[in-house]
Amino acid sequence: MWAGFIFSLRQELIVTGIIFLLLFIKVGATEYKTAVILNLVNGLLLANFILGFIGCQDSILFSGMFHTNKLLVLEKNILNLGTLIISLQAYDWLKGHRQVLEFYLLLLATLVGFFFMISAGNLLMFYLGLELSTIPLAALSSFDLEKRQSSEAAMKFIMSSAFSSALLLFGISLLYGATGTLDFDTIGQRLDGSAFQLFAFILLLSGFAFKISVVPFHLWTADVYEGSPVTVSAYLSVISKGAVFFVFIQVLYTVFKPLAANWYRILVLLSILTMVTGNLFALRQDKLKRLLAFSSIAQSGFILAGITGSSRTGDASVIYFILVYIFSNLGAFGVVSLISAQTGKEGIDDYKGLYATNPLLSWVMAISLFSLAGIPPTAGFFGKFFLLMAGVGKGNYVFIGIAALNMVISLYYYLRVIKAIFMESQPEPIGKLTIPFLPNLAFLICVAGIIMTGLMGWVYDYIYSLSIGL
Amino acid sequence: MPNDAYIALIPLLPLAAFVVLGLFGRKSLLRLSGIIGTGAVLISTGLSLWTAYRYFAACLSDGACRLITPLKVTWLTFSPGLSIDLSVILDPISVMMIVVVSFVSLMVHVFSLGYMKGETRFGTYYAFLGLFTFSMLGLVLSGNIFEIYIFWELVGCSSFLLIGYYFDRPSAVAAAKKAFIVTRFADLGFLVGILILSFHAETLDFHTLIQRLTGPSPQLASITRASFLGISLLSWGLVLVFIGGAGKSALFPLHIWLPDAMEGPTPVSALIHAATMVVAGVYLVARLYPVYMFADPAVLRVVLYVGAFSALFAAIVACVQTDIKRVLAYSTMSQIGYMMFALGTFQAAGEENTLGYTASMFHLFTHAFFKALLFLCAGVIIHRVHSNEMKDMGGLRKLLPLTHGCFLIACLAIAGIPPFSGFFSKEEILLAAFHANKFVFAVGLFTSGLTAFYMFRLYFSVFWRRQSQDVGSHHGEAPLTMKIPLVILAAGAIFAGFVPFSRWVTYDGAPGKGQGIGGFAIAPVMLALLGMLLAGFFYQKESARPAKAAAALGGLYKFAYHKFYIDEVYSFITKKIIFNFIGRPAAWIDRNIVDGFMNLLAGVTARISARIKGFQSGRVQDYALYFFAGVAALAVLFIYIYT
Amino acid sequence: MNQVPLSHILFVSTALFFIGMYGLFTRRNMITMLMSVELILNSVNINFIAFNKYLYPEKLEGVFFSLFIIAIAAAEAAVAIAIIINLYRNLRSIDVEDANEMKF
Amino acid sequence: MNLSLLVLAPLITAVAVLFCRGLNRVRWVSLAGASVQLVLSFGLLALYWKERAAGNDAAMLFEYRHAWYLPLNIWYHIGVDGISVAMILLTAIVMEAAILVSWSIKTMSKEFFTLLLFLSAGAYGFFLSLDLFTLFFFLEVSVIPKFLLIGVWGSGKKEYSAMKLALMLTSGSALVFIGLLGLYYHTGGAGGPHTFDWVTISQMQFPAEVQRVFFPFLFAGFGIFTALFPFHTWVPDGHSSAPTAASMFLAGISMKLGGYGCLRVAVFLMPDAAREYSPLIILLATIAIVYGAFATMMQKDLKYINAYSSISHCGFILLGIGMLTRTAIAGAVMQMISHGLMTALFFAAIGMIYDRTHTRLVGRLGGLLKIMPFISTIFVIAGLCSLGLPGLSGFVAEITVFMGSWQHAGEMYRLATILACASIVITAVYILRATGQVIMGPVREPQYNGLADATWNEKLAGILLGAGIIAIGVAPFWLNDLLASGVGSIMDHAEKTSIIK
Repeated sequence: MWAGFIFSLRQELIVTGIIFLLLFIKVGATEYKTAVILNLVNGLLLANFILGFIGCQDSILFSGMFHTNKLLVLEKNILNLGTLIISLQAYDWLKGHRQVLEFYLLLLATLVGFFFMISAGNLLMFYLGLELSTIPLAALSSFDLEKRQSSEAAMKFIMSSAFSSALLLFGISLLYGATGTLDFDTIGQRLDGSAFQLFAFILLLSGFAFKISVVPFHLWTADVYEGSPVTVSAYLSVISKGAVFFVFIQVLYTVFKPLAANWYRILVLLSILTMVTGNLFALRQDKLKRLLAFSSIAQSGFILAGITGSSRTGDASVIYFILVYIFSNLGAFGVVSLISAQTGKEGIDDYKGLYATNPLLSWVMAISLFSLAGIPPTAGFFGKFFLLMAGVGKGNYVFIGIAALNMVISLYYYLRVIKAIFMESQPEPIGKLTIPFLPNLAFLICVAGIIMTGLMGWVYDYIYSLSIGL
Repeated sequence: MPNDAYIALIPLLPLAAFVVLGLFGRKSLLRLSGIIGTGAVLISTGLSLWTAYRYFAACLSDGACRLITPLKVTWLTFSPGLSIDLSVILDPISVMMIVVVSFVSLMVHVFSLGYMKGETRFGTYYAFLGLFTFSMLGLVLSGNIFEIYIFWELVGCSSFLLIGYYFDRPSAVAAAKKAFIVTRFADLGFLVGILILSFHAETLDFHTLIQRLTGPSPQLASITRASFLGISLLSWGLVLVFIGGAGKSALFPLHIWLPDAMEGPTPVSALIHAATMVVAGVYLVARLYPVYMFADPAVLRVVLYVGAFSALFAAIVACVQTDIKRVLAYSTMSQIGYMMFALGTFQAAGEENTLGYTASMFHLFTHAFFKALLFLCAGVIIHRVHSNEMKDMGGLRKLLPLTHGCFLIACLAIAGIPPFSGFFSKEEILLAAFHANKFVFAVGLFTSGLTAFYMFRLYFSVFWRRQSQDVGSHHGEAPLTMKIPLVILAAGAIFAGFVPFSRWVTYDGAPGKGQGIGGFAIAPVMLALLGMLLAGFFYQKESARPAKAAAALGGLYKFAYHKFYIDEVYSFITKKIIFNFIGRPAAWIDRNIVDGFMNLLAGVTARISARIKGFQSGRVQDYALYFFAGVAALAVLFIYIYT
Repeated sequence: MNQVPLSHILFVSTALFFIGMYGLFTRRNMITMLMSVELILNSVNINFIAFNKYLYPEKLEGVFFSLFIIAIAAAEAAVAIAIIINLYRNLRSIDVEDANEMKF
Repeated sequence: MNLSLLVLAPLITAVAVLFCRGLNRVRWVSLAGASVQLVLSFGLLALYWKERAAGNDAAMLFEYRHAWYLPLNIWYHIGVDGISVAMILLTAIVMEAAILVSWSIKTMSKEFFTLLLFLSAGAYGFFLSLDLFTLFFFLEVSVIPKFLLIGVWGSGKKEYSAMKLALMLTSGSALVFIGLLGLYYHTGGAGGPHTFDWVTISQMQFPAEVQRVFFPFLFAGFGIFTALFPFHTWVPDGHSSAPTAASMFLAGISMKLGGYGCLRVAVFLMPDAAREYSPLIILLATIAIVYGAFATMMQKDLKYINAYSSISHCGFILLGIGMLTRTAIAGAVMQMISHGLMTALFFAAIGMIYDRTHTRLVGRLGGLLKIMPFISTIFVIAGLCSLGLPGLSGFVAEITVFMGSWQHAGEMYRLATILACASIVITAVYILRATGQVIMGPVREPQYNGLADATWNEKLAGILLGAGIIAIGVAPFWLNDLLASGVGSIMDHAEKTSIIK
């Protein structure tokens, strides 16, 4: 029994184990070398990622509180991969930082939170996972303690998320009142689409929407991304968002299946709003992080479009896209992170003439941005194509037309960055930067992922074989 | 006649010369290029004469000339039945034409050996001449209406290249462009005409086309049934084809390019713009003559009047020009007008009158000799005087005795003085016109007198007028290569009239009756003599008479001198109207409206983006408020409105 | 003893919810805003307990949920206050209006 | 023959170029790669003929299928018919010439050649694709290289042009995308799997209302690529700002992607809608032809002249397609090939002139024939081809379009044909104006006198393209035969599935 228990919980346990290991080091060792710790942690994360591939059985623990199956394991592994890449990229930044251990403690705590959230079979478990990830994230946002922007970002984040989780909780409480249960399976059976339930659902939805930055619940996003350390922004944009999307689609497709007609309409509206607003704001940003923030909002809109497909294709496409999105967005954030750590420059104008001095970084950036824009042969193209293809499954061509139009708008601001890098020049361009081994490895993973994921169909096939339809 | 495939060599040899000289004529073969080009054309001429001999001998033995298609290669198939075949056909007019074209071309090739000697682009010159000769021979041998169009365009192109031979002279460039564009405009008519005829006849082959459109056939029914603006499509097609011909043959009002085309080297003018290319329009109408005959008579009436007017118009203008080549150019235009209206004289008071066809072809034949001769003489003169202006000449008869003689022969021929060749052909034309339309006959007669006048005006101005001078006799009249063609052509100009033309060249291939001219000739010859005398009166000696006469004519003289301002009208239409009212607005609209709209879309997007930035105010309380507003809005929308 | 009807309790919790919200939107002091959030959370707690007690008394899910909420609210408040203190170090103010450097 | 080689050859070369050191090696490796492409495509032509001669009359030859995204029924499916073979041949020739004229690129040459080769891989893939997803993939692949080539190595307002081109072409792709999805979801009928497979779809028959909705998306989307009025405005800016090789590729190949797509996807798969929209297509095409020609007349920059004339010439492609007669469609395809070669030659000549004189303004050039006879000659050949001189490919293509268009007997169609014919006169006007000013006339500026004529590589490029133009112009029958089966199957299909007549 214990073996099965440990086995089912192994991903959570490994990460928790790493947390405790780091905690012991923190408490036990009076002096340690930052570089050693970084290498150690990255090694552990790599091990964690690899161990995640061990096959598993579907199982349910804690009387329905905790579910696990192949799809969930895969999702967690995707998150593991993302965390690993982020950690590799953070090398340059953390090398000079005094609280490396604390950073990882908080970071991994959020990861565990996401794991539990993904595996949750009960609203209570879900809530606990959510908060376990949110609260440390707020602390992480303010990790550049002496920077005013970082503190401001953290304040905005914690205030907004407290408010959002309060609304979420209010929704949960109403849902509890309406159905008398917190168990996902039972809730599904007791939904009848009454106004009361719908109201509860909308409150619940707003909680999700907040985490995945859906308009009009997105306003914190840009400020927090801008103020937080780049690594944290990257983490927020891919891991946090990805994890919530995993849960969101799971919840919609299983728990709220009876309300499908309702949430379909809501999601279409929100998707359009999100794409349009995200793109329109991104158009005129001058700071790269902020631009990426709005771009990530727009991307959320596209993912929502995929979710509206309400089919197995939709589920598979969303998961696939998030995988691709991790590679692409982390490629871009990685470059920003490296340059920011070494020169402190984060504006688009600062990137002018980057290609002359740092061709490698420029190409990584370019490929990542093209992938974000959805241009082949990058994986982003496949991701977007499948999302919209799933979205059109319901026959709503107008909606997909708007989405396609938004792809064109989004291309503009990605190309603006590329234009600055490749075509423009400035008197004092960013000098030649040295790229340490670990970030280099991260870039390699990202670029390889961007190029290979799309061309190799089996990735999608595998996800599809696990995914669920409505 | 079996084994006729060799006929393909007639056009292909000059083509080979073009290719060889075009590739290597600039450097390695520069010196040899004249020999190569001339040699190729010499063989072609030999083959043409041989072909003509065999063909007409066969005619005599068969009693009638038949149409022979020795060669046919499918070039491009559009749809079943509708294909461009590169074919060679032999019938009286095509055989006659290959002789004329290759012969005149040979003369010009030989003449140019001396005339163009020392040019840096000597090889290129011969290459272009080869290209032209190829195209022109191909044109006359074409058995497919699209094939003729192909060569039609190619002669236009070689004409462009040769007019623009002195490419560093802006005037030559302008003339070349003008020639190409004006004929191109006319070709548009030809092309649409082809489309119409071929669509309904369902063939592009001349022979089949003529058969289908002249006899009872479903194709004929379809083309006469369909009509546009009340005129049958057949008529439209034929008129459009005629427009094509009129452009190439420089008929009014598409003649404006021809005088300017004199910017090219003089031998080129002799070949292209006098003897061969410009008569292609006449040849084209002649080629389709059975269809023209069969169609609405109004079509041939158009041909008749356009031809007659052009003849008269050009003759009047020629009387007052001062540039020797321009006079000749207008005279060419006038003579082509003659040929054309001869073709138009078909309907003669109810009965068929096919005399005009033969006469037209006959005049084409004789004209080639004397007009080429005139131009080559002019070439010698210009070579010597280094000017085109008549005022720089005068009294050259001693200096250029041979040229003088030849020029005189040619002038007599064109004026229609017996027994020179022009006399015979012109009388036939006038005779045909007399039978057909008295008014046109009168015009023709008057023009014939004018012709004599302006030709002798030219003759006297150049060779007499002043004291015979003997300037710079250190070199002779001209090199032998220039003299020989003159003599040969002069012989042609004298004797070509005695060819029993009407026996062979008739529209249906059967030998013609060969009407006697007899007493009918008196009036035209008298008029011609009158014209000559008048010219002698004015120009034989230096005097104030021409100026007085000009003053007496006043406005008319000025009008004619400015070519009736046709050029100005055209330039007004193109520069002022097309450029300013179509081209410029089109370009402007494209940049400002169409593209402006695209930019506007982008601008609007950017504007909206700027407008909504206040949404992201940076105050966390606002964010929470929007958050809540979002929830409320969703709740209202989806709970109370949509359910 | 007459039981208080559920609707009354729900009225109280809803009122609390909106009072909290009002506070969050209008108060400029960050600590006060945090307190307002706590009010909302408390309204949620009341909801849970009331629903549990009145509608589904056979299980204690609602009660337990509210226990977790209280615990997490405490954690959240701790982190939030830490962040606010840090912000105060940088900004010398805990007025929320002063923390709007990043916008548009 | 393994068709994927055509896509792989440029890709491998592109990667190899990245690892080259030194300008010379970069050039030679690129040239070698392009030559391999050329050899491959001629080999393909030979094999194709051999198969056809052997009596293989399948619609598509050398088909290859490989499951790509099985759950979505997306396959990597390639194959060729005569039309694709011709287009591939065109691409190979233009690429070879483009590499040759780029010899003088010195800044970032490695990247330049890599991108150029990458671009060609996309074009090959597009022409080979028999799966609509694959086709769309290759259509979009070219956006990155185009943007970078124009933006980095271009001239003038290059950033603006690059951006405009990228955005407008992507808008086109977006429309195509919607159309493709529409098709996809209407395949499968009764519960069967949806498919992107061109061959399978071509055996289906879409209801008229489906065609009516999705045809415009596909046609306009592809139309943007081929300068459909009024979405042509990227053409002048894009072409004029691009470096020579990119201009050659853009006008020569890229614009043909659109025409090919219109034909292969829009018209072939939705013939009823094509018939229904034919008047509109013809209206737009005629406007493009005439208006493009008039607008060209007023241009002062050589590249703008060629760009606007491309709009006009590509109008013929759309006109031919819109007429929906066998001959007209054959003419449209011929025009694609002819225009591809001709415009590439034109841009090559303009590029060479610009490299030497540093100006492209007609008014500041003159008398080049005396100074650089070779360049002038190819300029003139391209010009004459453009105005439709017989013996050069332009003539063949144009008359085929005219003949085919005339077969459409409606009065308005006739009018459109006549207007299109009339444009050849306008073409003559602007070509001769440019030629007269630039090539002929007195030498304009004294400093031009010492300029050198074409170098060996430029000569080779010119000869290659010129040979193509002449080969088609003198002997069009081989091209006609090559295209006949492809065009035939399109028309058979159009006639067979036609519901609305």
